[in-house]
Amino acid sequence: MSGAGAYVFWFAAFLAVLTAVGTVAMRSAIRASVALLFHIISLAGLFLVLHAQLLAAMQLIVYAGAVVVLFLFVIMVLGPTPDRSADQRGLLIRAAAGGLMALVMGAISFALISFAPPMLPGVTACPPGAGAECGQFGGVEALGGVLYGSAALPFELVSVLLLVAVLGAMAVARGHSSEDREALKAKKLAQAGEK
Amino acid sequence: MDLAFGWDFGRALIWIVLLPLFGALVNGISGRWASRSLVRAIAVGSVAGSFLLALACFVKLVMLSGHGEGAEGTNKIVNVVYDWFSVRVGDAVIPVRVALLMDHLSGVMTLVVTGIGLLIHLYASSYMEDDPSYARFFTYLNLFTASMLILVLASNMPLMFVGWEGVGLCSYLLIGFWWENPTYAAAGKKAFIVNRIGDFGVLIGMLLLVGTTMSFEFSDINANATSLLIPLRLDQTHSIAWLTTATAACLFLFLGCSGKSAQLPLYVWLPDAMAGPTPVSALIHAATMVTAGIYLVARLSNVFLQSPTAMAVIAIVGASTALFAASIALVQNQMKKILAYSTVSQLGFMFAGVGVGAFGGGFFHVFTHAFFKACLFLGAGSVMHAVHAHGDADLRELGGMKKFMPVTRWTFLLSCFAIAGFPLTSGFFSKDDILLGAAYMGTGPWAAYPSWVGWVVFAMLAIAAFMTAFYMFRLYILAFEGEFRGGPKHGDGHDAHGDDAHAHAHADPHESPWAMTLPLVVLAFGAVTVGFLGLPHWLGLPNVWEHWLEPSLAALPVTEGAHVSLAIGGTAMGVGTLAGLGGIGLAYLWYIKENGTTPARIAASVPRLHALLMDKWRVDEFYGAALLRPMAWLARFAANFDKLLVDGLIAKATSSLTLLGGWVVTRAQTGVVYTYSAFMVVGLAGVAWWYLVPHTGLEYAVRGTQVKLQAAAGLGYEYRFDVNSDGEFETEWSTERTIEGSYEPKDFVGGAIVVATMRPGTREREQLLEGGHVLAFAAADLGPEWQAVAPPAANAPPGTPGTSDDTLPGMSWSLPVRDIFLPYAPRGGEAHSATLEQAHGLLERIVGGESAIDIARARATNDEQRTKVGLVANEDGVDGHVKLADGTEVTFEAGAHTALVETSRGVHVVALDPGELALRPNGARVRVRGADVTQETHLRPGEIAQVGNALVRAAAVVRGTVEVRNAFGYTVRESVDVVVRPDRPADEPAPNAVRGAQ
Amino acid sequence: MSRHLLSVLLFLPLLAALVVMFTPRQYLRTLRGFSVGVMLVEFLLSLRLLFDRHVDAVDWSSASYKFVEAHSWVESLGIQYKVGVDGISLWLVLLTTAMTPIALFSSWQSVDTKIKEFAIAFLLLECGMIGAFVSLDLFLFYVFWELMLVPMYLIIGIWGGKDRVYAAVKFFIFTMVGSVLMLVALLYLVSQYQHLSGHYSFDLGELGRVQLPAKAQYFCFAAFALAFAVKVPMFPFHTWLPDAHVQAPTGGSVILAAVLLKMGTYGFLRFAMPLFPVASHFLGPTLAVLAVIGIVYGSYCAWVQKDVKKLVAYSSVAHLGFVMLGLFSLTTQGISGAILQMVSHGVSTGALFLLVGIIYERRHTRELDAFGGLAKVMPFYAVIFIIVTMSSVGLPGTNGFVGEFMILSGAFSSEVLPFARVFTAFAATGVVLAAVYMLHAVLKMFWGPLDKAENRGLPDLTRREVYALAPLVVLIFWIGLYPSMFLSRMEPTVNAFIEGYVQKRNATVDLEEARLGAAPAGAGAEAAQADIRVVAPGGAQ
Amino acid sequence: MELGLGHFIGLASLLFGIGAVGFLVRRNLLIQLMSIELMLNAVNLTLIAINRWMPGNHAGQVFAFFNIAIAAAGAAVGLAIVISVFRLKKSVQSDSVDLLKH
Repeated sequence: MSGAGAYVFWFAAFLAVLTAVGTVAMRSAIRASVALLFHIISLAGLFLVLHAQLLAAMQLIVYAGAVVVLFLFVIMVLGPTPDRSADQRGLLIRAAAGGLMALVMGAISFALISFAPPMLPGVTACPPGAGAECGQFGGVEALGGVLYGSAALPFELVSVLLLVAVLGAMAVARGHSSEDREALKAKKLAQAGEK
Repeated sequence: MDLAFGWDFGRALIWIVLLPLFGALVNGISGRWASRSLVRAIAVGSVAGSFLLALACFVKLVMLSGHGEGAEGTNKIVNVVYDWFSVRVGDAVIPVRVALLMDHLSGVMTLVVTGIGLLIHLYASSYMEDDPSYARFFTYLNLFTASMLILVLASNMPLMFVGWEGVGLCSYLLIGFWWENPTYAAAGKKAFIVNRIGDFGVLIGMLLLVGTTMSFEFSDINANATSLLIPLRLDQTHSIAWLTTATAACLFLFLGCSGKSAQLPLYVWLPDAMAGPTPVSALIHAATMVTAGIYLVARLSNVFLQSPTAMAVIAIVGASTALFAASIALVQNQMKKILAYSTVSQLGFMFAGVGVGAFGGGFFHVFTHAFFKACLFLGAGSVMHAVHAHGDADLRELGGMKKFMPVTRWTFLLSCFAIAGFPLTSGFFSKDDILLGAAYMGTGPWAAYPSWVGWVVFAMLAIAAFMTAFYMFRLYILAFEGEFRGGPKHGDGHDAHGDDAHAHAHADPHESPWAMTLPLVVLAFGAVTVGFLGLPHWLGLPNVWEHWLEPSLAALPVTEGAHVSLAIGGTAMGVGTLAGLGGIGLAYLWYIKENGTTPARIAASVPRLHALLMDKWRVDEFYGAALLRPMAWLARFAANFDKLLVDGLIAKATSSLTLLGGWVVTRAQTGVVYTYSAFMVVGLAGVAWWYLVPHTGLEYAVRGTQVKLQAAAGLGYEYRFDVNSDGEFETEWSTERTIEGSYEPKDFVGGAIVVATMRPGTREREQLLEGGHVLAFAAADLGPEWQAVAPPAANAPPGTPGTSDDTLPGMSWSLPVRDIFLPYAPRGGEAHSATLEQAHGLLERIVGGESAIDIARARATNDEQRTKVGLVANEDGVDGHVKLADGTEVTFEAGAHTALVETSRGVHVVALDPGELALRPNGARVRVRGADVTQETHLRPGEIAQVGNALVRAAAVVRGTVEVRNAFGYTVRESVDVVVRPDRPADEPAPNAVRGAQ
Repeated sequence: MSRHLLSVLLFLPLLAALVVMFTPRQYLRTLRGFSVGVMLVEFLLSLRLLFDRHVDAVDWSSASYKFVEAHSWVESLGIQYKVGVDGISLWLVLLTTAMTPIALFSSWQSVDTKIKEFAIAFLLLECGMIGAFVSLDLFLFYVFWELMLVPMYLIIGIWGGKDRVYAAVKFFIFTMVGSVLMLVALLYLVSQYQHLSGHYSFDLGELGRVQLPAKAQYFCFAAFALAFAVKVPMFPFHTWLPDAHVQAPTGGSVILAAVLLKMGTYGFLRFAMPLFPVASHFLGPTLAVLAVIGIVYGSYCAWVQKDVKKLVAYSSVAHLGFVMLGLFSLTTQGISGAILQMVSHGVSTGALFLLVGIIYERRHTRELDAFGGLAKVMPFYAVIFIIVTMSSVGLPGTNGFVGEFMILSGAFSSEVLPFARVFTAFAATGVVLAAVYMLHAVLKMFWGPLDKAENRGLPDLTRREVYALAPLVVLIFWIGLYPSMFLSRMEPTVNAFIEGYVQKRNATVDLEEARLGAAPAGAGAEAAQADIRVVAPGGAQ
Repeated sequence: MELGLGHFIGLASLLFGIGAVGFLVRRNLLIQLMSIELMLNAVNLTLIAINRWMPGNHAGQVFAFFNIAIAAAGAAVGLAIVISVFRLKKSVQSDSVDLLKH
């Protein structure tokens, strides 16, 4: 892979890393979610480089259009929250785990990207002998064929999962806070007193 | 001759036992509701019936022995009731039968038990008249009679043991008859437990006897007694050389006897046993049960004769007991207590008698003693009845009883004469017999028996006899002569129990009713007269007693010419008579003439000795401190140990550990979500790490000497290989992960074989070889000819030939590895002595890891045989030297050097020629290069030997190595040892495998 | 029916438990009567094991298993439903069927809560106990072995005394730890069997053909021995016993002492010894030492107990020590005596627990110091107690003596125990100590003045109690006076057992020797194959 | 410069690492959720990249597709939980939720 694809890759990769760091590093949740939005967009670009057109679109629709908006809604609902003093519990293991993770992942990335440059043979847009459907690789038609063909059952199961998730989210989010409960109780008592 | 009114006397025998038993059962079950007269009728009637039956049987026995003298089986009446159980010793099944036997010995004893038992039952029926537990008393008493009869009539030891423990139980119950008094109840318990200690001895003695004589029957044991003259075995292999089984068994049995018959050191229960009602004291603790020990010794007289040591011990213990108990009796003030110690003392006489070999004499004393001691006890009971004393009668509150109760007085006096050995009374004769026996032993007629024992015993017994006469007449005089010292204040200290049978007060002492006096008269008559059954032999008088018991008792193995001379007899009788008369005279002098002033003066002059005697030498206190207290402490210790240590360690400690473990693990459960996630991430990182380090995953495939190696694939992996065993990599780094290598003989690193059997369903097998391997084949592989070739004896590896099952020996293999020594067959040559450690070090270096010596040593340990290890220089080898593990160098003159491991099972050695496999046929038919071989033959790599129907191919081991490097430059290396199969050498003909099995 | 007699015996209580489960709990009399009735029927049926004339194979002079019934259960794993009795298990089955109704019957006086559940627990317990005794398939055995644990756990934990939960949990965990290890060893054995034969089997006879190498035998034997030693219980694994006994209700104590403890000794005899003969040959003396320690130690502990029930519990430790000594003497009469002693101990200790329960119901205490002079107010009770005491002490003529004597003479002539005779002498001191602690109890309870006010009004035995005790007293004398009836039926089996045991032990020893000689350590396939071997069928029972 | 699979996987692991570190070090539940999304996206990238170099089928892309759906569901439920937690604790700090103990 070379040429335009490579430029897009480097640009999108740079942006993705930058926004990812922004997402985790921003103090304000709103800013973090905005960074996440850009991260998602840059990933969609990478998907395009990888001939995953449909998924790039899905990425934009589902993530940018739905998930990030949901995040924003929730942030709005909750409003600014006081930052409490830092909790010391588990600090050591947290730091150690974070360090370890960063180390391992960094090592892998470093190894894969820089240490041994031509690790795997590059693939051109359509490798020789890939077959007639190669041109459609990653397209709506090709992917849709798989989704409604061999992957139909998991596809349907995912719909059930989404349904359950929606119901679950509703049930969880609707729960009363302790103050609400107190208020409810007081109200009932008052009603009982009236009778 | 059939006297028997058509009776089956054997059948009668069982009824002698069963009648009192039924009496006990009936009274025990229905006695509570039955009237006293009915209880009395059943109790006395059953014993009377038993006595009559016993008498009939005895008469029959007399008849039998009168006619069939000497013939086996005519001197006894036997009744085998049923088989109880059986015991196996080795392959022999030894039945334990419920079988009764009346011979001359048990016949006499049966008569004593039933006869005197009858009199005492009669006496007790009146004596116990006022007791609320009348029926219970007779239940026990009848049960006792039955048990005693089982003891006496049993024809074997276990059945005797039934009676032996049965009388112990009854004694326990009867001593504690008035159990509401805690002292009495404790006395009962004490009696039972002390008796149990004795029973332990009987049990062990019994097992020792049966283990050697292979029978429980008295007759067989006596007949085979000489077989006991072997060292005492502790198990199948250990034994004690200086102790014969006979001595051990006799001493254990004597422990039992001394428990039952109240000898030192187990006599302590008997004085306490006087807590029971007086008839009990008379019957059980004077006339019958306590003589069971002497009876047992007499029963097994032949066994005891096998052990002069045990006999001497018995004699000395008996004499000591006689003296010891008599000394206590001198100063006691309670009537029954004096009689009790007198009983202990008299029992000592009896044991001294049997101990010096006078079985007849000792047993004669049992017989006469039964009469006069029963009479004395019953007399004492009669006195107590008269003065309403309940537990015992204190001499200080008696006196002048002859005025009130003449019958009791006269019978008591006669019995006193008898026990004192007044001439021509029964005690005179029986005691004389014992003294005579002791004196006779002193002259040393039996070489094995220490003669000094005889004289020591004689002296002790003479003193004891003097004391006996003295204290008995002291007792008589204080109780019956002089003035009555008692009064209304009687019963002091005895009314602890609430239901005193004699609570109603009488004004004066009175003579007892006929049911009590009649037995007294009969017994007193016997006490005076029965002595004439055993007139002294040495005076030429007929000794009916000895003659009668002769078939049942063993005779001393006296040396030739030893006999009782007139002098010995005279000495014994003279000393005995003097002792008796002296004692009586002294008592008369001190208590009638001087009215007790001298004894009081003497007591005052040695107050501490007197107090010691009054306290019975404080033996009970000593036992309490020396035995009971430590035992109780041990028991408390055990209980606490159990609670604290055992339970603490096994239950509490483990549970606390578990709890602690749980606590530690729950520390990780902080409840804070991100600690959980942190743990998760650590796990993830671990998984990632696995991808970071490279993995070899080396696999191989072999074809001939071609080996194909393949390493695992991985992202960014590079590989390089070594395919000729030398540890150097032939290829450069590349991403190619497979390689094929061809190995030549120079690349071989070790020996191996490939075994192919012809049997269907078996697969070819590869095996790496190490020094000393023996390859075993199944019989089917070897075919019928495998035995045809005899194994070379010198080379036979241990433990292989002749194994029973389907695995048979084939041949042994050895490993030729470059430049190293492996054990080899010794072909002469000088043996260098080297320590095991040196050789071990050598072999360890050679073979690597566990060496042949380990195996040889393990086997040697297994065989409990010694192992010898040396280094042997072989003549037809090359020079060399070996550096041992400890750094010393051992140089050999010449030859291929051999480590030799020798065990008792044969020499086990392994060869050491480099480059080849050494094959040593070992009982199998082996063909190499078309010819049968029996000697060691070497196979070059690829050559095939035919063993029976199986083929064995000399293969080789090669080594392949891969090194893997990943993107980070990490490298790992893995080697694999592969068995390769070189081609057959061109000059070797193909084996013609016998494919018989297919 | 006789062909399925054992299955009937097994499942009748289970069926009855189901019926009880669906009976309304207010029908107390029906519940009580029905459950005891079923057990009595069970007992009568079990008598057919002795006298059945319809099955040709029932000849008690042969050693083979009788009333064998086998069905495949889990085919792929070779698990079978296979049951049968021989001269060893016969008496234990009869002991179980005889003691269970007595225990339940006597419980109806004291247990007044959760009657229904109590009956169900007892019926399940009976099923489990019989199952464990008759199983010839080790998996089946394990199932029953664990099955019987649960009802007993409940009986102690629900109807027990003050610290019942502690005692129940202790009982459960002790037993469980051992049996889990046993399961591991069992699975190892089965896997070795599969390795050799190519298929799985849990059949006792099949597994008996596997000859493990000595080292493996040691581990397996140790695992089995731990499971059984806890159950016996042997010193030092006995500490659950006093707790369990003290806390259990009377019926539970009776069953625990009479039957459950026998599971341990039976397990040694049936499984641990024949399956691992070499290990039991070499470890046997160690266990025998523990047994002798148990005899003396248990006796000493019993002596100072203040609680009668605890005293009897410790006496069980001592008595079972005798049984273990008999087993590991490896002689015919030692083992026969041990089996007889198992039955005897079941009868006399069962009776003792009944008696203790009776006095506890009247006085609500078991402290020895609370009694004294009871013979005055409860003479009949005292008589029975002394008879049972004498049986426990091993007085000749009672059941205690025959077994003890045979065990001692077996140990005395044992060929495997080192210093066998010294050993036996030590064990025989237990005879003396038994008298010490039992008579101590008798003295404290029945004799002396009746000086406690609470004891003055105690009633003597009721008719119901007499019904429960009478059969036991009869048995005490029956076994004591005429043990041949029992011995003649067990001796063929015992002889065959020893024969097979010795044969297999020697074969394994040969194998070990050959292996040692044939292949040094670390050798390849040949050595591995020589490690284990299947002996000829029928070599071991 | 040739682009290889290694570039994509390297990038993905870098992004995954950033997400993981963020998840570990931030205590704001919302940002932790976002970090989870980052990690999921990194995985998606890997799947799609590998699929690109093994173009015989669309397994990687289909998997990524499902991943997106599941991530959306996860986000929904996660945010609901955040709201619920906020109601209870008046905070979106994850260390305020420590009831999951023993």
